[in-house]
Amino acid sequence: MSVPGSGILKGLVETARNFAGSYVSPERLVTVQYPEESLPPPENARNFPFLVYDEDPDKGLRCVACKICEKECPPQCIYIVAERDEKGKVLKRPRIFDIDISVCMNCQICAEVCPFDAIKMDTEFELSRYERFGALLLHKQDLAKSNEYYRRIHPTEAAEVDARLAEDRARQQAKAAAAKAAAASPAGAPAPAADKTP
Amino acid sequence: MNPVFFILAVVTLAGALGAVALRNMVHCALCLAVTFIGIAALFLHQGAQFAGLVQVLVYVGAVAVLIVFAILLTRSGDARKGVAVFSRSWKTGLLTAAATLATLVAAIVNSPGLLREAPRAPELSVRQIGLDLMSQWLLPLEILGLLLTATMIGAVILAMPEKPSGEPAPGPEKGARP
Amino acid sequence: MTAASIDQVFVNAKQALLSLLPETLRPGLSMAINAAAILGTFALLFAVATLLERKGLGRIQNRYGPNRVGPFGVLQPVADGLKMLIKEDILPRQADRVVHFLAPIALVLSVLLAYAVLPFGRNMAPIDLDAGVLYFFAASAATELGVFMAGWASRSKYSLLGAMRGIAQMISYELPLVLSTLGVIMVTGSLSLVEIAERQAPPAGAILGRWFVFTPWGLAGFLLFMTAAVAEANRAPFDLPEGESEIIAGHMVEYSGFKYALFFMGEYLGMFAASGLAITLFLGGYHAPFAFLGWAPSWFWFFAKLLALLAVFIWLRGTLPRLRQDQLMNFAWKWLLPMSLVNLVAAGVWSYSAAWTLPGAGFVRWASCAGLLILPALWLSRGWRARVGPRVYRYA
Amino acid sequence: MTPLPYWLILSSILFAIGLAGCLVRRNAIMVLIGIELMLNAANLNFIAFWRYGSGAEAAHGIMFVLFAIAIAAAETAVGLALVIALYRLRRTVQVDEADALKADDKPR
Repeated sequence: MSVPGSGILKGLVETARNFAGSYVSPERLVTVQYPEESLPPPENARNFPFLVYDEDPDKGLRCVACKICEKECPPQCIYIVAERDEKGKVLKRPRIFDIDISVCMNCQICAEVCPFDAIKMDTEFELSRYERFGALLLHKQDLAKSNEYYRRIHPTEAAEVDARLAEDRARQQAKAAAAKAAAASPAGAPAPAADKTP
Repeated sequence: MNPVFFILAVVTLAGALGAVALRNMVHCALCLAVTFIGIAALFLHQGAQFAGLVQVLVYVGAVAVLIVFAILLTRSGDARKGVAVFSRSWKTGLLTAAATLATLVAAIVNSPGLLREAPRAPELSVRQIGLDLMSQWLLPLEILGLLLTATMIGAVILAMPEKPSGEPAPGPEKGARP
Repeated sequence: MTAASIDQVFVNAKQALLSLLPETLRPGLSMAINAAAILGTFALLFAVATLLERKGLGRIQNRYGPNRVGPFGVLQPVADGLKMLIKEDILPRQADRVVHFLAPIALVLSVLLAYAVLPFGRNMAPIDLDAGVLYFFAASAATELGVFMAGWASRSKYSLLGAMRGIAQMISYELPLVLSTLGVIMVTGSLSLVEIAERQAPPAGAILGRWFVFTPWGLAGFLLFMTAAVAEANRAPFDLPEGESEIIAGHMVEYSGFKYALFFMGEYLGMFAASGLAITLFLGGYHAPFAFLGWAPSWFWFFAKLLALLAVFIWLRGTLPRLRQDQLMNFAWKWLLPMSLVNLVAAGVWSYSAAWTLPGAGFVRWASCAGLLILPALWLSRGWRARVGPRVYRYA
Repeated sequence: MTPLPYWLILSSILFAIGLAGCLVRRNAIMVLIGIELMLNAANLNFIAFWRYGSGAEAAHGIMFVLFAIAIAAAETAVGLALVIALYRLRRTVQVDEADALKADDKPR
């Protein structure tokens, strides 16, 4: 039979140890002094979408202005206008790409439906603004972030995307090469079959 | 007339009037607490320190809270419009009270023997009260203890929900009427 | 400056101040000075206590606690106070305006009144009342009404439930609170707090003070008193009336701004008052623990003990989980109340056995008193675990 | 010092207010409140006569008040228990509605 009240004493000793220990060994302290230091967000953290580009922030955007994300976005916070040339022909890149992240609900659907891996989720969270309207309406140039940045914040996911893109590119090159070869020799060549499984 | 006495008397009487006349019964109970505090202050003013403190402890600390509990338990706290607060024969009641008051005041005013000076302020220590309680007043004290015990048991039994054996009568929670 | 003059520095300062004034004004002004001193000291202590509590709780939970406002966060109470003052004072539309306004005032006033009899140092009791202990309990009796007024006038079911819980708890724990002090009153034969404190002075030539907590019944009484005082002050682990996770803040739900701050202050002031009474009754009042430490002023010892008890309050809050309502009531009526009655008997045995002169009588006295307390405690605790039961967690 | 008749008149008024409350109000709890007021008026008289009487050294007046307070507390406890029992039985605490000599089956 345990002495009545021993559990209370045990608890008191435990908290006293915590109290004294937090002064002796600072590594016990679990809090981070936030504005001065901050913990890196976990790899799977996500909040608002951004646009990925390769090499050039404007020309290198992967977005082709297909507007799938605009249609899928549940709170309809994405606005896209495709670029047109002088003759009015639609080009495969956006002229306007706006996301109002004060409306965005961080659902990641845009990133999931994008067939071109052009829109991905960011981990930036220090987004406080002083203005009430407009300051959180991000434009194309605010949203464009490099593939290196993407690799840095989501390494595993970015590696997968890169591999997939490289595979696609290789397949296209092979197809183009095959087409060229077919054009050169009408008999055709079975050579591309080896390239299908890199 | 002493101004302290006057102020305390006014507070006490105002509290008493509020306690019997207000519509909302919780207000009545709070006014009653004011009256109790006023009477305790009058006791202190008279030099009856112990009685005044006991008055606050028992009446404000226990009786007022008990009344408040009873008001809430019987749902009398929310004064609904249209429900009469005063009984049909309120005129008779008021008349009786006024007659009583008139009789008492007439008796007091017509007693010149009451107009005497107070003797010197009594030096009554708590120790003496305790010694008196334990010697001269021991039997009443014991009887009082017995009475309080009986009261406690009786009150608990009275207020306990009855569980009728036999047919399932409507319990207090189910309610006899909607 | 001698030790004695430092000890009496506040008393002398007050006398000097009074001597400047005409004779007729002196009694009233003396009281006004006392009241102002109590208000100032304990309002300051309240501010310090909120900071210490947050820091202490933080350290217990391996956090820093507030450390932003000022060096080491010492200005945090100022910031909190300013925030409270400039907040909007919200009054629910259905609320009873007058009662809603009066509730915090009634609460704080009744708590403050209790301070009038506490001896803060040698010759430093504001009033040396013949019935000091009785006055203390009478003055703090109105806190229950304050809690009820707050809960009822808000017209919110949470605040009413919280208030009813709070009153039930305060009434239940007032009995053991009063009964546990009776041992001291019985042994000293006085209700005056000054005299009780004087009785615990270290006797001439002795090293250790004659604190009542050094006797078996005194120790038990102190523990019972502190348990009941924690419940009376609505502090964790007995903070059901304001259990944040169930009824938000109990009777204070509908309060904001300055009125909320008053409730908050009332809670802390109640805690200080109860601690002050515990110090005076059991911990030797303003006397130093050892005779050779007597050079330090008496008020220093009182406030040092007060801060130590405050630390205990914070420590308990950081350690113990909140009780359930039925556990709370069972504990008050089935454990604390019988134990405080038993403690009264033990104090009686102790006081009558003081005349024993046989060799070894001191040991027999100790053992009989301790046995008288420990055996009922064990008997009352039997099956307690089975009754309270291991917690059964039901998930929704 | 206030003369004795003032105290007695004060307590008479208090007694009359209590009596009026007792007779006029319908709610049983209000009747109890009236009784409390009358008891307090009596206590006030005890203290006044003790203070102005000749035997102020003896604590007789105080003793009367202490016993009266204790008995009044007991009376309140039982009275309120009765009120709560009445409410449970009849769903009303209005004294003029509780006029049956026997608890009838049909709820009112």
